[in-house]
Amino acid sequence: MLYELNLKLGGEAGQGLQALGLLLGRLYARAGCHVFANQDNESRIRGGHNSYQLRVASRPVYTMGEAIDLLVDLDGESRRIHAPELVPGGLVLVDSASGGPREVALPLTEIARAAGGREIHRNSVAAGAVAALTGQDRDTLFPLIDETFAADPAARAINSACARAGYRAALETGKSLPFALPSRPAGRPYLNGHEALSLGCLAAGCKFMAAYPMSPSTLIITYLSGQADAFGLVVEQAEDEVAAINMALGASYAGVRALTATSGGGFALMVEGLSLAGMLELPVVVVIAQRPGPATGLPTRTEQGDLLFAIGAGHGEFPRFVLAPATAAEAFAAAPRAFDLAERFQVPVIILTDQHLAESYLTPEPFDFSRVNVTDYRLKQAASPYHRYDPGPDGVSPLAVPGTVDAVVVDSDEHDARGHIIEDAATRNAMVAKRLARIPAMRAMVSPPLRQGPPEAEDVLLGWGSGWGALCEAGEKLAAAGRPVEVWGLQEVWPLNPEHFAPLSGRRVTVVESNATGQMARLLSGWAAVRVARGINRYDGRPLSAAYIIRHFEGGETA
Amino acid sequence: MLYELNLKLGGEAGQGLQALGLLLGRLYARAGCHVFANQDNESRIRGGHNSYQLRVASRPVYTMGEAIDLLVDLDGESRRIHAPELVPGGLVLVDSASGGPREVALPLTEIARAAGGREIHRNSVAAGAVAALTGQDRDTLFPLIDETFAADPAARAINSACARAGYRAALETGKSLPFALPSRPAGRPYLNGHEALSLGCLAAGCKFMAAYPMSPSTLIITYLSGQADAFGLVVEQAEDEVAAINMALGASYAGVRALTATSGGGFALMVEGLSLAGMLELPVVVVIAQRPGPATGLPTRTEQGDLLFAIGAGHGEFPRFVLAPATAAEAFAAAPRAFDLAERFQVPVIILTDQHLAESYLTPEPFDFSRVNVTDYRLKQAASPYHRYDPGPDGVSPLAVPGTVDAVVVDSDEHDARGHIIEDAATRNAMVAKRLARIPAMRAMVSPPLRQGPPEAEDVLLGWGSGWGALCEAGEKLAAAGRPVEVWGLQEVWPLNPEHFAPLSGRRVTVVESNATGQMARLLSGWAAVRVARGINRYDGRPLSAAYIIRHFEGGETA
Amino acid sequence: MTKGFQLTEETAWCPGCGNFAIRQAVAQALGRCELEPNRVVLVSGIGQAAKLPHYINTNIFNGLHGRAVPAATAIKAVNHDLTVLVTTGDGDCYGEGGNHLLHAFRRNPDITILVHDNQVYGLTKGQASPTSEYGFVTKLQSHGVKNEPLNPVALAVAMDASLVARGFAGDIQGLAALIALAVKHRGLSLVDIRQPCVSFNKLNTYAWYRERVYYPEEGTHDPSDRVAAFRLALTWGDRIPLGVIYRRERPVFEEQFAALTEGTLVSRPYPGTALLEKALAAFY
Amino acid sequence: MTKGFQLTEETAWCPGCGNFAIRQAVAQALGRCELEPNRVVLVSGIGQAAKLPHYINTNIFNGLHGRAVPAATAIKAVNHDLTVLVTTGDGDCYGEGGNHLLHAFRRNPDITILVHDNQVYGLTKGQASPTSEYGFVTKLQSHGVKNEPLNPVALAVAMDASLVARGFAGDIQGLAALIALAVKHRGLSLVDIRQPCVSFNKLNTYAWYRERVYYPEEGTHDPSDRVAAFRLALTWGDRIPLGVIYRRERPVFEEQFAALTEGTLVSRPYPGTALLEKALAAFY
Ligand SMILES: Cc1ncc(C[n+]2csc(CCOP(=O)(O)OP(=O)(O)O)c2C)c(N)n1
Ligand SMILES: Cc1ncc(C[n+]2csc(CCOP(=O)(O)OP(=O)(O)O)c2C)c(N)n1
Ligand code: SF4
Ligand code: SF4
Ligand SMILES: [Mg+2]
Ligand SMILES: [Mg+2]
Repeated sequence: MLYELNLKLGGEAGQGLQALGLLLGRLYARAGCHVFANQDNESRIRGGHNSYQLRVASRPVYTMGEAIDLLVDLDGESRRIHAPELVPGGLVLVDSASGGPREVALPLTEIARAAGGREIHRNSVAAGAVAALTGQDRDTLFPLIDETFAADPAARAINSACARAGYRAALETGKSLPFALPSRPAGRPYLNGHEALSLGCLAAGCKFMAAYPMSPSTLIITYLSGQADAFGLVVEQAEDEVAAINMALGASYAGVRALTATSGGGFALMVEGLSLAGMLELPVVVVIAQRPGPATGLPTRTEQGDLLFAIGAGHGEFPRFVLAPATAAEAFAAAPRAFDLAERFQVPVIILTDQHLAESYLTPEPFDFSRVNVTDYRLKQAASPYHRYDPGPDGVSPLAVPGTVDAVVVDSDEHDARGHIIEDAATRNAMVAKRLARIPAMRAMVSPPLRQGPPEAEDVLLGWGSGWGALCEAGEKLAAAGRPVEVWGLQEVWPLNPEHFAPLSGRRVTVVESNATGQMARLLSGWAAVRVARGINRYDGRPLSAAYIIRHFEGGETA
Repeated sequence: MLYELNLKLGGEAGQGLQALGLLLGRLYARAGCHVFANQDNESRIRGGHNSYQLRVASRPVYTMGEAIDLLVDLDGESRRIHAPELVPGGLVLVDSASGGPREVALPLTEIARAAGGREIHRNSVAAGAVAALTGQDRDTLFPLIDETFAADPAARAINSACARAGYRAALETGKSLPFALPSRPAGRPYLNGHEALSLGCLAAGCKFMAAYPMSPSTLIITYLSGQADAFGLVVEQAEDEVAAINMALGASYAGVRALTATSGGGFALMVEGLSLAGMLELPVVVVIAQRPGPATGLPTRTEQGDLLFAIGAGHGEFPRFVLAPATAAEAFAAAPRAFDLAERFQVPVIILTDQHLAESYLTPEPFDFSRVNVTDYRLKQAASPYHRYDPGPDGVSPLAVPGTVDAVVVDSDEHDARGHIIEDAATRNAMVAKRLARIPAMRAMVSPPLRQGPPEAEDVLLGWGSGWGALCEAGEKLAAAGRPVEVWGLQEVWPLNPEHFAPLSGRRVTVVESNATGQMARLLSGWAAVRVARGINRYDGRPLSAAYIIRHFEGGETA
Repeated sequence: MTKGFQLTEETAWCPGCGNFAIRQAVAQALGRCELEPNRVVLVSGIGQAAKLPHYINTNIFNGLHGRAVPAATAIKAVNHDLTVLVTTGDGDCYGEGGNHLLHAFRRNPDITILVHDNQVYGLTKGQASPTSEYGFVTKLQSHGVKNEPLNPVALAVAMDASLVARGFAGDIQGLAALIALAVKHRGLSLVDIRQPCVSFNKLNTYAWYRERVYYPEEGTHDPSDRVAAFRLALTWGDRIPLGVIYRRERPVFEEQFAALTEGTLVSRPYPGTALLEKALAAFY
Repeated sequence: MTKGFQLTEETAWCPGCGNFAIRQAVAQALGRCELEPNRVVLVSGIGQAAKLPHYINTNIFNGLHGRAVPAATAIKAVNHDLTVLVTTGDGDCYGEGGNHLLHAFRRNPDITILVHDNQVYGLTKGQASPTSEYGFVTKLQSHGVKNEPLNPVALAVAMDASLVARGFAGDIQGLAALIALAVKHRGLSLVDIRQPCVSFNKLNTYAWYRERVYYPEEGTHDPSDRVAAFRLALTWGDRIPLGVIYRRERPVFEEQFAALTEGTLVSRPYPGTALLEKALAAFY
């Protein structure tokens, strides 16, 4: 009996891998399993070779599995490409009337046609077959198919018929995987990091978003735009990233919570706008969904290469927060946290995600919206005359909404408390001091790193952002192998509070990150006096995994 | 007898202060003096209050003087505004028929009119008067006037008449300043930091420049555009900074040395292009003329606030150099150095200047163009097939000019040695490694900091870029006062070579810089393990001065 | 809160600059539209033109060079009860900000864009701007501008802008009327205002313009005829037409968002948990 | 070095994509112009269109999304012996890169800009582009596009572009002829090529275009008449004209630099010290 099931769908771009993966993910989630899924896509619309991998388990999982129990081959190539990944006894579902001993041969396309469908409908045949092979209940599968295609009765009928035919045909092969269902009740959503983050933005009361499409950030604007009517948002595709951030700043000035999202290359175009947010003291949230650079790099893959860039971006000096949520559940929480910090301190807040976090699916505990903190920091009762830059506690000024006071004056030149241009040294000094006065209070707000494992272990594996899942699993496996390590994961990466790192002193700290130059290692040694023993780095565009970390940890390899 | 003379011209924008300052600076330079001059301007075209300050000395000087011997009041306000700066016995030249005891009252405008000029010509009257009051020879002044207006005979006649009238009238007042001419021979140019830098660009064989006007960088494109025909350059005003850097990269690809220049806000728009240079491995030189930020800030003033931004700018990971010349003479040298490093390593090189360096004039030793190193690293004999990204020594690839080989293929996506898009992990890893392989050799190329003063002094005053002049003077004055300090000045600020900083160990290091957050201090502690005792910071937009440094050094104030 | 539109004594403009006249026309026009200063937002970039908002007692968003238009679009979308104007220069709007202008025409927010078109970069001391004439000599373009000037009016007509007009700073009354009309117009209005720069543009002076500008006679031009508008837009040289060149009613950007039908975006409450639960339910 | 223009077997395009036809037309046109592959530079941004250069054996500068035009302008200025083409998408060229296009029209470098106009963002999976029709439904624009489409041909005419043409990927021969003509034309040529995207644009398909496109009959349109060209540029809907819409001889960017009269910039030597001494002398 397996305590977990690893499933891989392989095929060309355009063959519907994502739809099939989504369907199966939801199927197992409904069945009460924990699911983690991630994708490996090339930067193209049709052809090439992509895969969608699902890990189905009885306990929460945050990384891909290492070996495949069941491979679904939709392009005739996957059996060859992924053969080395199969566990002994693993099966391959092939679209063919006959196959080898490890193969479950089902003529998926023919079955689809026989059920009234076309080639594309073989995905539903495959869904039915996979469900059957992995012992899933018809009563979970068939309603799910119906709901998925609820909007289009004709499509529903065909896909339902195909799924049923696939289910039946698979049962008839007599093959199956001995996969035990967990006993947990059903009821967790199946979503990815950016969907969770977007829900968090809605919960935070975000009202305005402008962005320019860029992988892997595009899902956020796409999702929010779909929710715009229900939630009362204005969501606009900008002509470029420069416009996007300046729109977000205009919206923020006018009084609502505003967001933009992009990847590193698009963020590069927002840097002047970020500095403007710093000068105007306007709250704004900017998501950077990282992908491998420089320049266009590998558009559909993952990296954590923009950490120091995000922290240092912008001419002149102004405070900011940089958050880097660890998992989809944390991404949900990071959004209201970001909006809150932005508005409380009137600073830009950057959320660093990456393709791995953005597009990996999992099944978190259902979000508790009633616990989301939405504090409205906007001025209710304005003094007259209102001065936008009168200093308040911690250097934070009163934030009025235009139209509710005499005038709200914001200015990108150096200005006085009223917001008007100045040239003199004394006012300049006062304004610089006021803007930077927020830093101590901001630093005090930063949450300490996540920690897991024995705090007395000599070895510490420290990562940040989406590395957390792989780190935890590596930690557990190392502990099980008699090599105790404590695992640390930073989620609020700027500003750093050196006190948080005191427990690292005298220990052997290995910093694990998805980049080549060891940016977090550098940050910690420069700003928090952490002595870093070595780094484990991955920069091939593929996500960190427990196996990768352990191999380099034990082998002493520094990739 | 004064060994130096401090002169200040005060007036409104539009009254011709700069022209008058330039004329006087060249006058003293021709007379064999060393001159340092700097300006204090508001961001406006007419009105307000500006000043132009000249320090004329018998030895090289790199900062403004602290007290004024002679003030020229062109707006009727300067006598009031700058009175506190006058030395005892100092004089004020006023445009008036009568004046107080410390005033040299000359009806400049009337004299100009009498000499056939209009109000604007009183500047030449003033020039003549100042020359006379400070004991300058007619034979130096009058030819200079004639040359200055050589292009326009009518203007030449009027200005010459005005200058003569002013000279005569001043002599008649009987007042004068006991200023002794140095005995050094004449023959040093009078120019500012950006003029020197621009000459360096010409010497380096720069052939293409595109930029968008932005203070305090605009002088570079203006100067180079004026030299375009003589030197065979294409100089183009771009529609925005994004275009400017992408033009420079196109030019570099096509085979010439290319430049762009801007200030921090414009550079913010170039950050994506910088990352492109990193990915394409194209040499390019980018000047960032710093001014106080964030955002528009104080457009006509000075700051060193973009250090960490310049070092971290760009998504993804790629090497770069950042230079920060100390004086106009060093700015001249920094340009060919930058072009050489850029082409040798096929990386972007940033030159950080600032308004103070850019617009301060001085009288360096004449540049020796025969000693400028211009090595042509472009491939002369290409192998066929030519592959743009075949790795060479230190990770540097052969650099061919399009048209001379089969094809030169450069690509912002991750690519193979031929330059074509790839998706696989192995090629990605190889390419990342190749790009970063240049770093050790680059680090080894970096020049050590400038040093002055006793190397055994416990105290070190360390600064960077344009801070050098004020630091040296502060060091000398402290030493004279029995407080020995060694002064360090970084001119090549990235990458850092930690070995250069070994002599700092165990000493009390004070980092002096024109910013609020202590960026160099942070850099040195993070990357070179320098223990910084404290910082002296200035961020009011005014340049560092010896007096400012000494006051904070002795008082222990940390501004 | 009514105190009318007050102008500051101090400005950073040169004596004789066309900006003074534009400011007066703006204040007159806003007064004529019976707006309260605190219901008006002046959005600007950087430049001499872009300083105007500092010299009137309204709400001000003085942002980045070239980026006023996207900020203004968003401000209007967030609070469509406010009257939003952009005061911008020819460099700001047609140079650095050119892309935003192109796409603002497509969006058609109900904002008014006043371009103080002095055909030069004033604040940075006299470089060529996108509207500088071919051959115009500056310190930087010492052999004269080699690029052909952008014709903002023709561009706007080609982009099917909702209201396109040309004004002249030498005619305050006419300009005030034009601005008032633009402010009242529903949809994006572009007013290209020819503004002499006494410091850096010695070519396109008051006198130069006075010799050339004219308002087409009543009834001789139909602003709803796009081809005719284009032809008139090309009229330049000896004769320079002023007034409304083109006008078309088009769907307004912020009127197309369902979120805004119930009131302004800024007045909407934070979402309740029921709504959020419903959104989450879609992921099961 | 003559080997002709060879096309790669492999591409990352979808089967049936209009890009294949455009590539064939480009290769044919370049061959017809008797160019050597190593004297041609294809400059592109990012997008499906922008991948084209990788599939022909020429020099390639595949830069940033939206930024091909400034790079191409500089390449031509540095080495005017090279033939420079930009292959770009509607998002690349009219969206992200809109400002560069505006000012490239003004500069008029002798380059050819081929816009693969599929009225959608292909590479990022189907968002609206600046030329998407009003109401066009996408995943992101689920209620339909709310902005009016940009008319690139009208825009180019308003900007007085040197050569303005519209092509169609469904007519390889006609397109190849148009591209050859554009390459031979001295000055900037913009060819807006309507290109069906079989994956994301189910509206403007081959069939949709085939029903509408036509070449105006010989002699019925005078491309040197700007107002007529503008009128023709506005013709859209049931009838979509192809071919050259507007043409005007104008000073070419790189021909106006004195530095380039003696040969290409890239061939110029480093300056001698005499010249430098002379420049320094001006500071005494
Ligand atoms: C990103 C950026 N680039 C350049 C500048 C410098 N700059 C300020 S105003 C200006 C041009 C102003 O010209 P225009 O918009 O025509 O306004 P005017 O001063 O003529 O009214 C420039 C280039 C800047 N502030 N920001
Ligand atoms: C600065 C930046 N923003 C966004 C992207 C993402 N991106 C790549 S291609 C593209 C749009 C492509 O559309 P189009 O130019 O029409 O080309 P097509 O794929 O349709 O041929 C976008 C938005 C990017 N690479 N860089
Ligand atoms: S420089 Fe020109 S535009 Fe600017 S204030 Fe002076 S006259 Fe006006
Ligand atoms: S997505 Fe569209 S444009 Fe891109 S390759 Fe496929 S069919 Fe062509
Ligand atoms: Mg202007
Ligand atoms: Mg497209």
